[in-house]
Amino acid sequence: MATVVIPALLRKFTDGKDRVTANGRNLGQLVDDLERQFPGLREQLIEDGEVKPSVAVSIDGDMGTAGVLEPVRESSEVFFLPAIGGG
Amino acid sequence: MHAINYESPKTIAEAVKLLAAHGEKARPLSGGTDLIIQLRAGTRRPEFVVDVKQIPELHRISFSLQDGLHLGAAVSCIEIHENADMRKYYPGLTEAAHLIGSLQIQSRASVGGNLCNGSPAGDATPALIALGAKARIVGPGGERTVPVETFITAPGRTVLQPGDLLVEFLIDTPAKHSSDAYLRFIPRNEMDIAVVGVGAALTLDLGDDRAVDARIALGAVGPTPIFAAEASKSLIGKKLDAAAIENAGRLAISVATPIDDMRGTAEFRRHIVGVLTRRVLTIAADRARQSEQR
Amino acid sequence: MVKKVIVEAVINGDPVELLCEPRQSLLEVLRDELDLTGSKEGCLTGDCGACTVIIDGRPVCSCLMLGVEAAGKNITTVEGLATGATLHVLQEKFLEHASLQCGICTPGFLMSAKALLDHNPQPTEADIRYALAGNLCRCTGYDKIVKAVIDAAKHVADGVGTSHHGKVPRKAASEATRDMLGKGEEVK
Amino acid sequence: MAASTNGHDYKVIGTRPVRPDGVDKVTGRAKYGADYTFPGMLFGKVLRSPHAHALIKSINVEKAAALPGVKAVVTSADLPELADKMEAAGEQAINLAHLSATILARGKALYDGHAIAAVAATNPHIAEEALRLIEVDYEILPPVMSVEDAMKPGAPVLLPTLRNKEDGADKETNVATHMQFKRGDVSEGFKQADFVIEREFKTAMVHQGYIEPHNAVGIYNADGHATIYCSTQGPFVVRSLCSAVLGIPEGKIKVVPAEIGGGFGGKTTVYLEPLSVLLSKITGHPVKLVMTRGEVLRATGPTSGSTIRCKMGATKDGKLVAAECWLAYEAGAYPGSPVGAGAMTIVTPYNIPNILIDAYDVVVNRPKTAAYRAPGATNAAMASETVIDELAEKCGIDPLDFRLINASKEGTPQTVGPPFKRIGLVETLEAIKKSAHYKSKLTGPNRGRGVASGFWFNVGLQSSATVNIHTDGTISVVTGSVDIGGTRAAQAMIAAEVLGADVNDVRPIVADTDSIGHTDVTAGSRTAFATGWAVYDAAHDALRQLKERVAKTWEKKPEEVVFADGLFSPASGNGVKPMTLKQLAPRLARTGGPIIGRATVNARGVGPSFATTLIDVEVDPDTGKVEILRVTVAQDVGKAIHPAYVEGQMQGGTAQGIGWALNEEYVYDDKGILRNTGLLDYRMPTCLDLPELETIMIEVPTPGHPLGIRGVGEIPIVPPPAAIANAIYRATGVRMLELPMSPPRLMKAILKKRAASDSQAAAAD
Repeated sequence: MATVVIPALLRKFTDGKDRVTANGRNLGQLVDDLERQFPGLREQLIEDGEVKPSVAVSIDGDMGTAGVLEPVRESSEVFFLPAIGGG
Repeated sequence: MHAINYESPKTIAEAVKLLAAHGEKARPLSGGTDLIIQLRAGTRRPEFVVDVKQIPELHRISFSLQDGLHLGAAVSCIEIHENADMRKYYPGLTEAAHLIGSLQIQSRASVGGNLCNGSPAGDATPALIALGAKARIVGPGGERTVPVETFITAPGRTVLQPGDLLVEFLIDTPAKHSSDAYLRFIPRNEMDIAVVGVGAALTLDLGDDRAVDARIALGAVGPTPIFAAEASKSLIGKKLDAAAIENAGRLAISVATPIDDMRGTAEFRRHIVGVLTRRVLTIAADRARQSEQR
Repeated sequence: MVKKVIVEAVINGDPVELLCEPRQSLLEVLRDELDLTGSKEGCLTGDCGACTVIIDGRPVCSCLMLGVEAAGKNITTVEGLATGATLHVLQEKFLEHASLQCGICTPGFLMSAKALLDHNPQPTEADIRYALAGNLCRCTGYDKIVKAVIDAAKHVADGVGTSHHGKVPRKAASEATRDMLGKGEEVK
Repeated sequence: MAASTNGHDYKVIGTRPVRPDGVDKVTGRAKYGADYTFPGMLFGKVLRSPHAHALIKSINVEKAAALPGVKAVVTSADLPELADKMEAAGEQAINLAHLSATILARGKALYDGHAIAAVAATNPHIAEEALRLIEVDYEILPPVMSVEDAMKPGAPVLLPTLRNKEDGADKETNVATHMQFKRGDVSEGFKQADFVIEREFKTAMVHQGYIEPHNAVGIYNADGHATIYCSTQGPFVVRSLCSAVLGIPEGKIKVVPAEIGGGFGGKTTVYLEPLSVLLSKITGHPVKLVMTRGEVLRATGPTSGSTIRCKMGATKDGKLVAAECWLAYEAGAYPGSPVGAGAMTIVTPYNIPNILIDAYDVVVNRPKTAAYRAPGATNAAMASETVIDELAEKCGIDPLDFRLINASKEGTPQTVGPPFKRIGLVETLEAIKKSAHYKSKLTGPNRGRGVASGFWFNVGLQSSATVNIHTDGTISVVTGSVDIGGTRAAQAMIAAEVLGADVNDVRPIVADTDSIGHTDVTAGSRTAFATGWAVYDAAHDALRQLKERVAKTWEKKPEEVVFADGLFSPASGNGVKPMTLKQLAPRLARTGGPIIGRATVNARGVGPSFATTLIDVEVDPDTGKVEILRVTVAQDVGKAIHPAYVEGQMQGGTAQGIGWALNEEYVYDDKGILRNTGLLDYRMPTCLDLPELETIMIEVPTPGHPLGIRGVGEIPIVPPPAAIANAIYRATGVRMLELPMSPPRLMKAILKKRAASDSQAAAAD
């Protein structure tokens, strides 16, 4: 079970919990499992089958580059955060 | 830019004839550092641009202790600064000319153009007013001279009528123990328009360090440059001590009518008028005291 | 329809005759008519100095001068700075000191610096900063530009590199600068 | 000065060769976007809204189109209508409907300078005159200029499609996004604090101020293919955005990146590029558009002005225990301010157990903001680094020591959650402490010294590179990364290092979008990091093939060939003579043909950057004018490939931070019209306004990067405003809470303080 840290404003979907656990070998499967546990969370993160352009994902301290195909390990720690741009 | 015709007359008569013939449709071109920007912005749309830089009289600096200074309207700021007589006898006017824009601008901009642009913030104008400079104008109806303090009538407007040409400035030889100075405040150390400019000319009686004559002029704190008559008068006959200078600063503030804009608030500008008036009087006085050794 | 004007001038050592509209700036004429695109357009108000050229020995913003005013003038642009295949010492020093990042302001800085060294072969750092104040650079913070000009001036002083017009040196900017700071120092 | 914690000993990396594009740039030969001309080329100009907020009821172009020399006039009616949703474009997420309406306003003008129509004519003057003949009927609406006004209930709404759906509601709003970051319990945290400081800060909208205005030449061919020459930070972004805005397939657009005259983030989107193609398509001629400076300031993307409330608490021994921040940033006319980055950087340099941060992206009648060097972080650091300075004072601890006590290190959780890997904040603080500047005594009246630190993420993204081995043994390196500050030199040096070549034998090329694989923008401090990584891999790919060829000639296995110091030699020395690349290159034809090394990356493991800046100032107590006396910036640069250009980034960023601190600001009047539309009144520092800029490069390699490279471009802009504010405080006793700290603002604060202390003195008598 990977650990998922829920952004503050999405904690209304997780009864206020900031850390939850979910299953999945990649990010897509992980979000599917989150949706099963916490209905409504998926559309906050995924659009047209891909991670929203405005959302970034950090897995074990690295910004993911593979979207829903990003591999997730049993021990992984997953963060969802706003995407940022540079100058 | 809209389409323009370009003329470059070689004599005053030719220039006046051209300017008179085209009236409002014509505009003299000297350094062009204001005019060309206005043409591009469309804020002035003359059909005829009359380049006056080919006219010898507008290009001369002649100084003699007998006749004082004849400063051609089109003489570039850098030429003024490079002129030994200007640096020696009119340091305030010289430093004002040397403050107008960058060296690139000073290579082209002229004191005459700076005045004819009619800006309340032109650096040369307060320095000219402090020196009691007169502007010699030739027009279709002949020639006349007007004191510089009455030359600008409103922002961008002057006493020049269609056909008029500003030929030169006439400035008296400085009296014994007299000198002038100009300071402006800008947020950066170069390349800004004056937020406030103050020019002053002083003549001292070194016996007891009293002011025999004093003229203070302000820039960028009203619709036109201001001759601060009260502040000037307050010094005459007075010993030039801190109290007198402080008082002159207060009186200068009282005639300033600045506005809030992107260059500073009215409140800030009034404050700076006091600061610069004190500083510029101090410099002018020191120069006057040392003028003997010149 | 406004008539075009024939203008004869010397540009980078060669006599040039060209036809231009009175409303065309010298910068436009250089770039669009003569394909001398080394002079850059940054502001068209004389505030950035990217269009600086040297006219009869003085630095000028070519955006604030009409092409027709160039008649009879001797004009040097950045394209005329090197001597044949040999770079001017200022060009060499700008490269050595990494004085450019994007490079858009570089031609203007080079021309202002040349005008300075031609007038004043032994400038102080204050002189240099004053002479370059009409040129904006947004990339470098000026540090490496000023160092390059200081270094180039050393070589000029040693008689290498740049010509000498024998003009009276300008007032030391260290003083001019103080005046402008409004701190009220006496100007000697 | 550089302190390396990176063991390698390199031959080329770390040296300071002359940049390969240098001579072209000092001789005026380098071609920037505006320098391109083509036979039959027309010139375009853009009509812009004179109102900050207005309905466009009608546009009549007849008179303009009738002017002799005018070849085309276009409005938003000539552009396809696009979906009002976010799309990924390069590194940004962009709403294409909003983008299209930025190119040409659709129905509503949302800021002074908003593009309304465009003209193509036989010369620029005719195009300009034609603009005067376009008749637009506006219905003027009240402008909303500040986040405060925009967030008020009942404020005029800019975009009806913006809805506030928080807590089940669904109402019109100017707040595009609300983000929140939370850790621990701030109310509990503040209870443990001996000192709590809370301040509200305002920072003005500022512009990147690149000297080269935006430009584009568009050529649309009868066969449906378009070519765009322009100065951009991202040719591939230009291609995808033009494709979307114009409805032309990406594959039919080629973008040729010209030399670029500065960007700093402002050239990561499009303004003129789609218009140049549209006008070319209609007229059948190449069309060039170049902005005036006024257009650049009024209508391109500056960075956000902001209002930030920052409350922090510390124990008396200097340990930060809680931080609560509220940030609202001006997005401009369409959503997309960098407030998220502001929120994610504001307290991240410090290890604080309890955090609550709310961030609001707010639309106002100002131009849509674009990226500007560490977007959002400078505003935020002005707030947090000033409050930190106050807390340090309250605790009686040196501000550097206070930061050292709380500094984030490897393992410290970031505001967004993930723990830091190896970072160099502590090293920058210690470097400043050891610096000659810090040890020097600052004497004289009205003088003060201030320090501040900053944090920036940096980004990775995608890059492609090929390394070509030529028959004479010289090398060309092809990338898609536009070179704004000397990155070509770095790419050449990396290839030379790997292949043991003389850097002068390596020619780096920035290719057009048809000639290289996808490469993201030159932004986010990613070019040396990510494209450098691709070049490193591509060079190794070439080296691998070269070893195979050597093995072939020696009839050995590739693994029996070793390469060191530019020499290919046998692993076990038997008879065969070692050879150099130059000896091998001519033989490639007979050993299997040419060699091209290739690599692409979608870079991971981005190393964030930290800087600490020390600044001495002198304040004129009568005018409020600030002189910068001395500046030293210490930065973790990971690994400096070309140290001179790394120093250049540090100095340039610092200079921009100083301009932001002292005099730069957008000044709008009460009607929402920009007053300072030129470089005379948008006051960027001249060389008389800055001292020497001293730099200390610290090399803490980025873990996982083959060369340890860290982005260096953005972070140095972050600390200066706060460092100057802290220095002004020590010079005058006045805490400045608003940027810019211009003479009128500072003078007002000084006079207020004097009045206060005078009245106290009076009371004391």
